[in-house]
Amino acid sequence: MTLPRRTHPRPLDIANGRIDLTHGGGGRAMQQLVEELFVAAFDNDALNQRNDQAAFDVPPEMLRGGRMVMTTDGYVISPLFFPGGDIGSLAVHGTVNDVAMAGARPLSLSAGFIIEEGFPLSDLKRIVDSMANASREAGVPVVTGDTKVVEKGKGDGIFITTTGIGVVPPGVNVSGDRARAGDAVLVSGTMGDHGVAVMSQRESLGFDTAILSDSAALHTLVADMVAATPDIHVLRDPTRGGLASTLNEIAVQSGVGIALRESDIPVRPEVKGACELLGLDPLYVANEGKLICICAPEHADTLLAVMRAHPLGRDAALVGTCVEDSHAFVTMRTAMGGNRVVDWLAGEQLPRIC
Amino acid sequence: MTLPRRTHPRPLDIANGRIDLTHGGGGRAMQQLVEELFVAAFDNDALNQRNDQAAFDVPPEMLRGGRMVMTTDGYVISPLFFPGGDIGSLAVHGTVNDVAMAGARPLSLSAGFIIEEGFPLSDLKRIVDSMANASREAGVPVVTGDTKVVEKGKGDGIFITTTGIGVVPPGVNVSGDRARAGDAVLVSGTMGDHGVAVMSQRESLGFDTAILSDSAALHTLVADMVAATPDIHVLRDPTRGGLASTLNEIAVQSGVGIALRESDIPVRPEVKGACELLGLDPLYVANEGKLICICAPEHADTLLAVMRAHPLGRDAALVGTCVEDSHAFVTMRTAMGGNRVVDWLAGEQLPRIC
Amino acid sequence: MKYIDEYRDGGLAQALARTIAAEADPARTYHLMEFCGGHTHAISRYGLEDILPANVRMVHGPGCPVCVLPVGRIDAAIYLARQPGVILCTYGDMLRVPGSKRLSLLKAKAEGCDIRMVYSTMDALKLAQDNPDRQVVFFAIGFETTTPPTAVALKQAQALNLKNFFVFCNHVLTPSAIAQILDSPEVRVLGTVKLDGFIGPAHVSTIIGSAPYEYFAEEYQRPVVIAGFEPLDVLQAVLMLVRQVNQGRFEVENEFARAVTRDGNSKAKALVAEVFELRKSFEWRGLGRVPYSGLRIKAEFARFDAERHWDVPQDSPPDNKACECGAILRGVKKPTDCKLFGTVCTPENPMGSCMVSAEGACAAHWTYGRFRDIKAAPDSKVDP
Amino acid sequence: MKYIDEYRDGGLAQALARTIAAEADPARTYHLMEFCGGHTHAISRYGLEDILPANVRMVHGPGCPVCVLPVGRIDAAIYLARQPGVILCTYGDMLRVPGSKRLSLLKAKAEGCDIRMVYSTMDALKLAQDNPDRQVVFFAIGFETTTPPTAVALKQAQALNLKNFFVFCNHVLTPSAIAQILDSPEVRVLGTVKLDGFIGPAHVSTIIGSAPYEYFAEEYQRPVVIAGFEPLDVLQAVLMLVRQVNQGRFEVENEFARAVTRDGNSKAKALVAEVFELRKSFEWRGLGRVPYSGLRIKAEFARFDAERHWDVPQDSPPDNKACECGAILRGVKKPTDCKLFGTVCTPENPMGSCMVSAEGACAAHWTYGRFRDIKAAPDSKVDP
Amino acid sequence: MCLALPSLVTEILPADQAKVSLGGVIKTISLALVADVEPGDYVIVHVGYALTKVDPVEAEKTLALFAEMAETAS
Amino acid sequence: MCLALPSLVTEILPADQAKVSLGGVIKTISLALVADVEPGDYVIVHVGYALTKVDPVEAEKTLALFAEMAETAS
Ligand code: SF4
Ligand code: SF4
Ligand SMILES: [Mg+2]
Ligand SMILES: [Mg+2]
Ligand SMILES: [Mg+2]
Ligand SMILES: [Mg+2]
Ligand SMILES: [Mg+2]
Ligand SMILES: [Mg+2]
Ligand SMILES: [Mg+2]
Ligand SMILES: [Mg+2]
Ligand SMILES: [Mg+2]
Ligand SMILES: [Mg+2]
Repeated sequence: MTLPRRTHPRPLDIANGRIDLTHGGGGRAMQQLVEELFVAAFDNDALNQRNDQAAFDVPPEMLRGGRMVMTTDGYVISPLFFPGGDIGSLAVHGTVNDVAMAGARPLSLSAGFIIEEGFPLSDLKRIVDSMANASREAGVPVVTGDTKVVEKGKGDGIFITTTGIGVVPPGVNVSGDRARAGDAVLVSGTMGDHGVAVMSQRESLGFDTAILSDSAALHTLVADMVAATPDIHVLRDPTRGGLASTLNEIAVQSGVGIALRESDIPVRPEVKGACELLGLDPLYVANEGKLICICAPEHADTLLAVMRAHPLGRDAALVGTCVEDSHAFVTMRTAMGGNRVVDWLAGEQLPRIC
Repeated sequence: MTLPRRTHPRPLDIANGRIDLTHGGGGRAMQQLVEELFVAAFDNDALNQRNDQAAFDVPPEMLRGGRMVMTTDGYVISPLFFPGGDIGSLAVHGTVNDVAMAGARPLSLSAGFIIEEGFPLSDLKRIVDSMANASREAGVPVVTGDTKVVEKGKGDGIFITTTGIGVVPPGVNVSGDRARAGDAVLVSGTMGDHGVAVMSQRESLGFDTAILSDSAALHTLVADMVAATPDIHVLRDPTRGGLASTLNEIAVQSGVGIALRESDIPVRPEVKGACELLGLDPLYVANEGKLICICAPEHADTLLAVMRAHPLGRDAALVGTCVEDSHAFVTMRTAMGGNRVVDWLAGEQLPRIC
Repeated sequence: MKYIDEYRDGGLAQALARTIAAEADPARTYHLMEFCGGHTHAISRYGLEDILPANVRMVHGPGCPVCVLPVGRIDAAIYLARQPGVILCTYGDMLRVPGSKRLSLLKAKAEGCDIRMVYSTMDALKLAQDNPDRQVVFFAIGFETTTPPTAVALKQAQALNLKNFFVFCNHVLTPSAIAQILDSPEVRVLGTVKLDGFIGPAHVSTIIGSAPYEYFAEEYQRPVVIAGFEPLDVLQAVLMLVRQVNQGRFEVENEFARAVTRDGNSKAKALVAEVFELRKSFEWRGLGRVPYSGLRIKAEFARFDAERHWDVPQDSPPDNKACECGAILRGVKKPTDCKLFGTVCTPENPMGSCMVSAEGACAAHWTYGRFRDIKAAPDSKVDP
Repeated sequence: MKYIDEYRDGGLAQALARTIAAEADPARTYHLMEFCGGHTHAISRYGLEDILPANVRMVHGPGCPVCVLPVGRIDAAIYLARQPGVILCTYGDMLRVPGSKRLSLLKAKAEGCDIRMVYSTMDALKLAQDNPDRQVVFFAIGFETTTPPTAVALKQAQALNLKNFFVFCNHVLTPSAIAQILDSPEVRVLGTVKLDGFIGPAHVSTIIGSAPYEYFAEEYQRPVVIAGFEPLDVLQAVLMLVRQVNQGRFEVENEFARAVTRDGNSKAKALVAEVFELRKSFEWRGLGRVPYSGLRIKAEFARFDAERHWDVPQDSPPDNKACECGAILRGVKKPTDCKLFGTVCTPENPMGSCMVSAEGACAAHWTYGRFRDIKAAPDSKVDP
Repeated sequence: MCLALPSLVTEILPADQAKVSLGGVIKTISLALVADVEPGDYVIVHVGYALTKVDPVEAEKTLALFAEMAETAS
Repeated sequence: MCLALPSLVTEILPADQAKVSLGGVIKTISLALVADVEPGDYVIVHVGYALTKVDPVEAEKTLALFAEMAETAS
């Protein structure tokens, strides 16, 4: 874990120190930051090799005919700390989830940090520790990383880009273009918790709520689902743009329509309240610990049961059906019994007064 | 390549348009940016699946006992365009090189973009096209990506984080901790070209030079070297912190000293000139298309010959030797016949007047 | 949520719809205009068209203060945002609305203007207090509902003696716009469109009360039902209008009695009267210049008036010539009658007022209702 | 590169070293002080100690204007950088130098101060012209070499009638510091250290000429050889000093005749005299207060003087008590004699002036020479 | 459309402000436009201001009307 | 140490400025502190200012001295 010999006379001053440009300069200060903060937190064999890349063994599934997956996401969230998580745990969960949404087992993560000059070391440590915890809990190690420091005013505290790789078990083929008319559309829980939790921390919006972000790593839930039903057609996590935008993506990719039933879509009352207040629609609000599953109708009950048996899928629900539609509309039967289009998010969601 | 149906009434206005927050919002505007700019440029089977992750087949080396490697780097360079390259090509070369420095064959890249509101679409296209070209030339596809937009004043034009994965052929074991006393230290060419080319574009430094960045993908050079001598001990690209800092890293990792000979280290006269002018030492200036190779002394001649036969290794040179030294000093016999320590970069390199 | 969930009961909605169907005379058509975007939104968002009988046709009115603001006023706001030292702040709704040359506040912000979203006029005041070396301009928009909060802010700015707080006033009056629609030749003279009744504003009426509508009911001989913005409120109002039409009545009825009285909010009305005065006329997007339909800041508060402090451009660039908004607002045409609908004109790039916010007739149809066009004409040009 | 490469010839260096070895009297030790960091740098960077005979000992002098600036002046610069509206600009060298509480300009910048690196005083002037609403303070440091460019900038600021350009003047004079070292009790009275001769400044001398050193040679009876900063220049100067010592001479000789004359640069000297005047005394880090050793801005240019415009703090926090810089500068001790060397005190966290820039005695030894300590005492505390 | 929502007043604050709750979401609003508001009242909130109190008796009546319709219809 | 380097003057510019070259690196400097500089001269450049001209004759002499030493030594 530690270097053969003490390289730095004084340890980092985590309590009072701040990131300066030398921490990204490639010299001894950077080396110290990497050792005392990143390597200390993430501590795993591949990372501890301290090479510019991590080398590790090929997982057994690959040798038995599995496929590889790779995904990346940048995390630029503000505020950095929010009820139920922070940018660090989010950067692990989000990327683990994008790997898992291929039906894959996540193998490892990389983490690229872009830090603004002046960022408090104490916040950095809090974030890195949270990331390390999330990674350990998920059993997906951060095997390699990178740190860049940008001048004050040329960043926003910290940005994290994580990349994940994983292996799809042999025989599993999950993809956004596999939805077919007649397929069932399931969600693993309530919609909009993450987005509302984050918005509640924005001073300018000025509201309080007990809602926590749902940020969570979903790969064990996916593993259970794939074990029960290897032939899942589509999995996707409804993050930015929420359920609505994500379903539109899938509808276009697969060339099907999707018909939702409003009253079946689980939304917490507080999330409804916050959305009313801000003039937003919960279907467009981000989730970070939920998934959409599309499967043949005959598998829906099994998958719902498996999801509900998992702690992260307790509120799972069947929310709609794929239909023939060359226009790939996502529509919804409303609680009033009428119908509406559930369109892509136009632009980004802005709080409204009218 | 194109979606089943036209989703966007009007194409992106590349010539005059600018990135705004909607391009990162997860809705239709983002979808359009991804389709018309990123997918159009990077065009490959894995990316064209349009999933949140790319799935692809396991390469044959892995099935024959190879190992996997993963690496990531953030690119935050200013200026974005410099003689001999730009942030796009650099983001491909740098990460391909970090994969290659394990003796590995790079398989694929991911690309995460963090773009500042107001960034010209024309610059973005230029960068993405350059990245796509670099990726195609290297034969390493960008299989998955992500785009985030940050508010004006919370970024610096564009940051790119690329992650690369690759496969180490069976029997190859290159690592920074494998340098042994007696080993030869080789470099593949002149030192400092990239850093000087970039600095020459900084208005505040106000100098001109014909020097081009050496930015290049070194994996074919590495493949030739590994083919000739599978038992290379260490490979590393001397990027941030230059040759000096990189050798210090290796020395500490391997627990050896390294003794350089100043007169054997290739440095272009213009690089020397610029360094004299700014009070910098070329040994600390970044390279982006050079590698350090440490090998058993009996392999040095073969490897030098292989390097010199490759277009990217023509100026390869034997620059020093690893020595027993429990303090892991990097030292150098100067052109005057004396000796000095070649230390880590202290802080970052700042131009000096005294 | 009390006073919300009860008014969104699906079972009751079905029952109300059945009653409407039962009472609506199959021999005639009912053209009912909802003036407010709030009602348009409820109708579209809940798909109420699907449960109303075919002979009850909802005609979407001018919608919301965002939609009716002419391009020139957006341009003027961008002009203000570009003045050195200015922080322009406004409600989130305004940020995406395009002015001329497809510029919007969001795009001006991307180009470097300091533009902030506020949730309340109190936030705008705080911005001014927190940035004493900057000039904070609040881009004020809104109907009678949104005007009193601006009046409170101006009074407070005066009390605090703020030197760096300004209001760019774009507050407008609904009754004048309703009159403009009813006075149009199509409605009044030619009789090409029958507007058989009106659903009156919900929250506007909490301030102005129901009394102002009495003149319309009388003068134009049309029934008015003031209704809340929940789906059951809308259905109930439709039923009440159908009944008035059937009975030949033209009264002002108040379905939203839980929040609206005959006289409205006198405290708020007094504040508005203290701070604002009528403009001779004001341009409405889609309606043209409407006499006495807008407010400006009174002389007593002149030092907070952005239009007096800066030389705000007064241009009024026209909407796209092919835009049918005027006709749509008067119930003469439907969005799909416009050849720009969904091709050139979409919510991302609106060409006319009806496409600007989700409460406009075109945007509401595009966003929530366009699947119906496909049922009508499969594989038409409409994209997913 | 002409006039550079010729003076870095390894073969000639070896030959010169052999000549020195041949001529140095094995029965005695030669303690030669190079005053300038430029020479210290050449000696360390090229490992010249390794090729000089053991009885020729180089004593590193106060080094460079960065090293000798007292902590209080760094604190004062940070104070200026923190004033509202100020852009503080200075040469890259100054950014990392720690003041008290381990703060540096780089760290103050990280905390939000607007601090810019400039390459030239012309860049500082341009900053002021480009930012008329800000106050641009140039943190001026340097010996006689660097002072004339500051004088040019002040003249130009006057000509341009700039209202927002200020200079925080820290220019110092080398002859006074040399005198201070030679006047120290160890050197002058106690005789614990013999400083047998001096290598005189290279670029300082291009401005002031060789004449000012004639007084020292005479007064202190020590030879002085003015030398260029290239390694062959240094070796040649050593040889010339060895010869003078051997011959009992104490003259001023000029090895750097290609750039230094007896009178120096009269144009530059006149400019400096026009703009600056002597301070009664000025503090040097490691040497304490030295009479008539610093410059300040003349009354005629008072409006550009940051020290007159702001109430710059005059504190002078002491160096760490264990720091041996004073003794090292006088040749009494070596860096490794200091118990803070390499543990508490490193170039990243210097405790005294000798560790501040690579030209200081301690920093040069740490950065370039510390491998020699290990040869002396293997597996000592020194880290890689 | 003048987004405005009936919210429960939970606490009267100094300077003519109040805390309101909407489905568990808490917000501080201004009471500058209304009079005689007490905790337990519902007010209709628009851009951070209470526009008016909700009249519980009238609300009850409207709901009763709906119920009556529903019976008629079924 | 007052970093300063002998650089070749390649072009005299208006406003007392000049272009200099150092090993192919081109920089614009000020001639405010020196007189009578012409293209082809070498000047010693410090913080963007020429401090003095290099005297080619004296430079030659110093080099000759080195060469002489070297001969003595070998
Ligand atoms: S679709 Fe656009 S252009 Fe056509 S009427 Fe509607 S708003 Fe006007
Ligand atoms: S090592 Fe540091 S503390 Fe010791 S003498 Fe040198 S500068 Fe002073
Ligand atoms: Mg992803
Ligand atoms: Mg994701
Ligand atoms: Mg890296
Ligand atoms: Mg910032
Ligand atoms: Mg995803
Ligand atoms: Mg890397
Ligand atoms: Mg790298
Ligand atoms: Mg993504
Ligand atoms: Mg910026
Ligand atoms: Mg590398």
